[in-house]
Amino acid sequence: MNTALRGELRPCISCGQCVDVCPAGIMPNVLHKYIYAKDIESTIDTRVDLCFECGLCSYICPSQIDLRQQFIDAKKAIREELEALIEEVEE
Amino acid sequence: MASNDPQSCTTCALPGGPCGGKGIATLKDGVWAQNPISIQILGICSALAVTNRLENSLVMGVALIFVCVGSNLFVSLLRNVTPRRIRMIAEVAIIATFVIVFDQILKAYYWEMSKQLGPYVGLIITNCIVMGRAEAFALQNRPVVSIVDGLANGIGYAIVLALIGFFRELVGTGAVFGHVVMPEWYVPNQLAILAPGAFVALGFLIALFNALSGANEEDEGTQP
Amino acid sequence: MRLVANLLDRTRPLFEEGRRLNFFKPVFDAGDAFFFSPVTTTAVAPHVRDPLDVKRYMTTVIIALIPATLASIYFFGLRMIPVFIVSYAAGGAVEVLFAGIRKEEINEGFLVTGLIFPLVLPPALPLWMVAVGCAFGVLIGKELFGGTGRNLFNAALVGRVFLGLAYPKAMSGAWVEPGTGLLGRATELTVDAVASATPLALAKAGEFAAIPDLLFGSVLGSAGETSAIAIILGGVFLVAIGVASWRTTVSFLGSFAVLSLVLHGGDVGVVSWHMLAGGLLFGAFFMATDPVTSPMTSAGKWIYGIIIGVATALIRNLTGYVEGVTFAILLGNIFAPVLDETFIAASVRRLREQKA
Amino acid sequence: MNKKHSLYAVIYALLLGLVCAAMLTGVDTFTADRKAANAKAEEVRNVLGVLGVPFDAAAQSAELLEVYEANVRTRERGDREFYVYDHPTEGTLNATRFDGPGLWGPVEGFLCLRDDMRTIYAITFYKHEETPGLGGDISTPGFQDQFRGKAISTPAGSGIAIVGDGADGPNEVDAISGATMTSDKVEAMLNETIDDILASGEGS
Repeated sequence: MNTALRGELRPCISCGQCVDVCPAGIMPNVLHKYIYAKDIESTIDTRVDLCFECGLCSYICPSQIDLRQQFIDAKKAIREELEALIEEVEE
Repeated sequence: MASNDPQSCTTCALPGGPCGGKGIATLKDGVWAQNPISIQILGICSALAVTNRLENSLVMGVALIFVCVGSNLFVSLLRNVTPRRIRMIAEVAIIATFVIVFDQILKAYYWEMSKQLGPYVGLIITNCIVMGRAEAFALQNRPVVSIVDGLANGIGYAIVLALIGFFRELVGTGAVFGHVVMPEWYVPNQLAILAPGAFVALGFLIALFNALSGANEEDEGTQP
Repeated sequence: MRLVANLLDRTRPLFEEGRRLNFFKPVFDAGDAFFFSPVTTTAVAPHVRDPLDVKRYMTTVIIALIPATLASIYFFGLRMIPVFIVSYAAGGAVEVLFAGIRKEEINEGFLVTGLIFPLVLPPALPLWMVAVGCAFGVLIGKELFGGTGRNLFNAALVGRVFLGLAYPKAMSGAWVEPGTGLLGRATELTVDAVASATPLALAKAGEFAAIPDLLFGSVLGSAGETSAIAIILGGVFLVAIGVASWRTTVSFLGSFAVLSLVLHGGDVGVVSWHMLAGGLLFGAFFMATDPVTSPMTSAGKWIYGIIIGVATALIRNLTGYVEGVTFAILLGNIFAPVLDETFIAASVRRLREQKA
Repeated sequence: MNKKHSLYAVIYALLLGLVCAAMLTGVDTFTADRKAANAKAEEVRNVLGVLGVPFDAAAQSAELLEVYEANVRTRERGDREFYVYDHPTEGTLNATRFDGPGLWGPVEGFLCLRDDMRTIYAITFYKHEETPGLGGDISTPGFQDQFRGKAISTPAGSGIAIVGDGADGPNEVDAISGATMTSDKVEAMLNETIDDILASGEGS
């Protein structure tokens, strides 16, 4: 019984409420679509790094998408990729 | 291209192998694997415009077969003497001649149909399929196999047109070849005989062809 | 309720992976979720959620549609009820089919589509046409694009355009004379279809229906679009609660009014009449504001509304069609992704200049 | 000659052009008679149809022309050309062409009057672009047959009225339900033609 809490499986309906509440001034709905499409380049361009994980977007989202967790994961993935890149350059 | 090695043909029993051993493959490509409409999505302007009745679709198919075979044959015959710089103009001249010949014959012997098809017979001149086959195939291949290629593409086109025409006439008027076949309670769906209905029919047909030939499998899982 | 809970618990295993009824698991889950709220809480921050989730979203839209729905039954008879049922059944069947294919759960979106669709149709349309139209709209307009959240066009309007092009005779001859008096036609089970002209068609010939009739809704028209009061009542509720975007509604109605004023040479009377006639208000409050098919950026919503308003005014005044709202909104739908793309690109540029 | 040479290209183009032109000329001469007959027959078929001249629907162009020549004559009346046919039972019939803008495109048809030039014998719309199933129904017998026997001029005034709510007058016909706009346009173009006919009749 998890209809209301199955995260990204429930589609974003583009209501734009997350944009209205985001204190960092980024666009969580746009980021969500880039992350879902695994478009890391655009995710960086849309400044996922500005997110300070307040969780307001996850709270407001009518589709119950856990945006906060997605951004945490995305930032971690980007960091790891960067570190790998730096190591490669140093070698 | 294997145009210059006259190997003997293994598939068709003709002596000397006039089609260079690739007659069957060419035929298969044109009709199915590289079908001009459902796979290459070429020439769909006429496929949308004239397919409101099965009869129209068939005549249009015959027109394209005639033009495609004729232009492929002549382009292929002249391929070694045509200067490269003006080859496109030469192709258009040949294609236009065949189109106008067909149009004139239609006007003289099948007036009603000529009226129904309106400008679309003349517009075969600009049909990408005919030009495409002349440019991509007839220019590099010998006459006999070029005829096969023209025939194959024409048939591929005609089959798709006939399918769309059959579907649209049946749904749109409840008839086939003008004879009502649907039961009396059937209310004709007039969207099918309008241009938007052609789009829907063509869309479903392309989806069906893709499903049957297993194309686009690599696209799985890339939707945003 | 205990009975329902028992039934659900007893049948649950039948729908598990590998069992015979697995294909229909979405149906089971939908029923389950309809009766009982989820009990799970989040394991991670923020732990709490805004109670306004998608299900509530859709419920809110349905509540906002109640006045227009009741008005349609009052004016056009009890036959509206089977129409609603057929619409739900047809749209739901397509939805269940695709949920089964995709192994996803049924989305609540079709609860709205199924109700809104009959409200934009002529009231006396044959039931099978309602079913075909709804199924076509949900299939072509929504599911083929990837289902709720990914559809480019408003499914109900796709269905309506389909019916309008496919069965023009039926669509223009299925009006019903509105009922009057205390109970209207709400006591009548059957209705007579008439092929008279709607107020907008008559207006082209210079005959204008009385404004009080338009406000109240006792004119010919699509089932849910006639009563301006009922629509405004529900629409304002929807906008106030934040489900429908006021930006879209205001820019749509505003641009329509301005352009109509220009086209009618500043005749305020005619323009205010046009504001109340036809599907304009219903479209502005319930159709254009669909979050999925409208832009998500605020600036995009303004321009989107203006495109629809301008297109509606142009179609109504300068073409052979008497009503333009449906086509205008579908046209706006086409522009929505382009508008989003433009404004998101601008925001991204602004963000990039911002320091980390 | 060198294939890369410009002169070669010019000569090649000339030759190809000549061959193509010769082919086309040949086909054109070969089909010219039939095409002309077809175009004429198209016209004639419409005239014969509205005048009620009996003819075989599957007839070839040449036969249609024969029927036409044998039965129909033309005459000028004012600026207007009439096709006249002496019907064995209905008396002399006079048909004239009319046209005007429809809802989506031009509409063309024939109006056929009886001997008195005041009563409609038949009407046809042979060309239109109206919505199929709605305005397009002007080309169906159901709509056209209504006009039979209607008066284009009554003591109350001249003209035909296409009305939405039950035709009963001697000059009224039912509109196509759901196609008010097309009905209005058709009414306008008919009345323009009728006024023209009535005006041209006064002088003769």
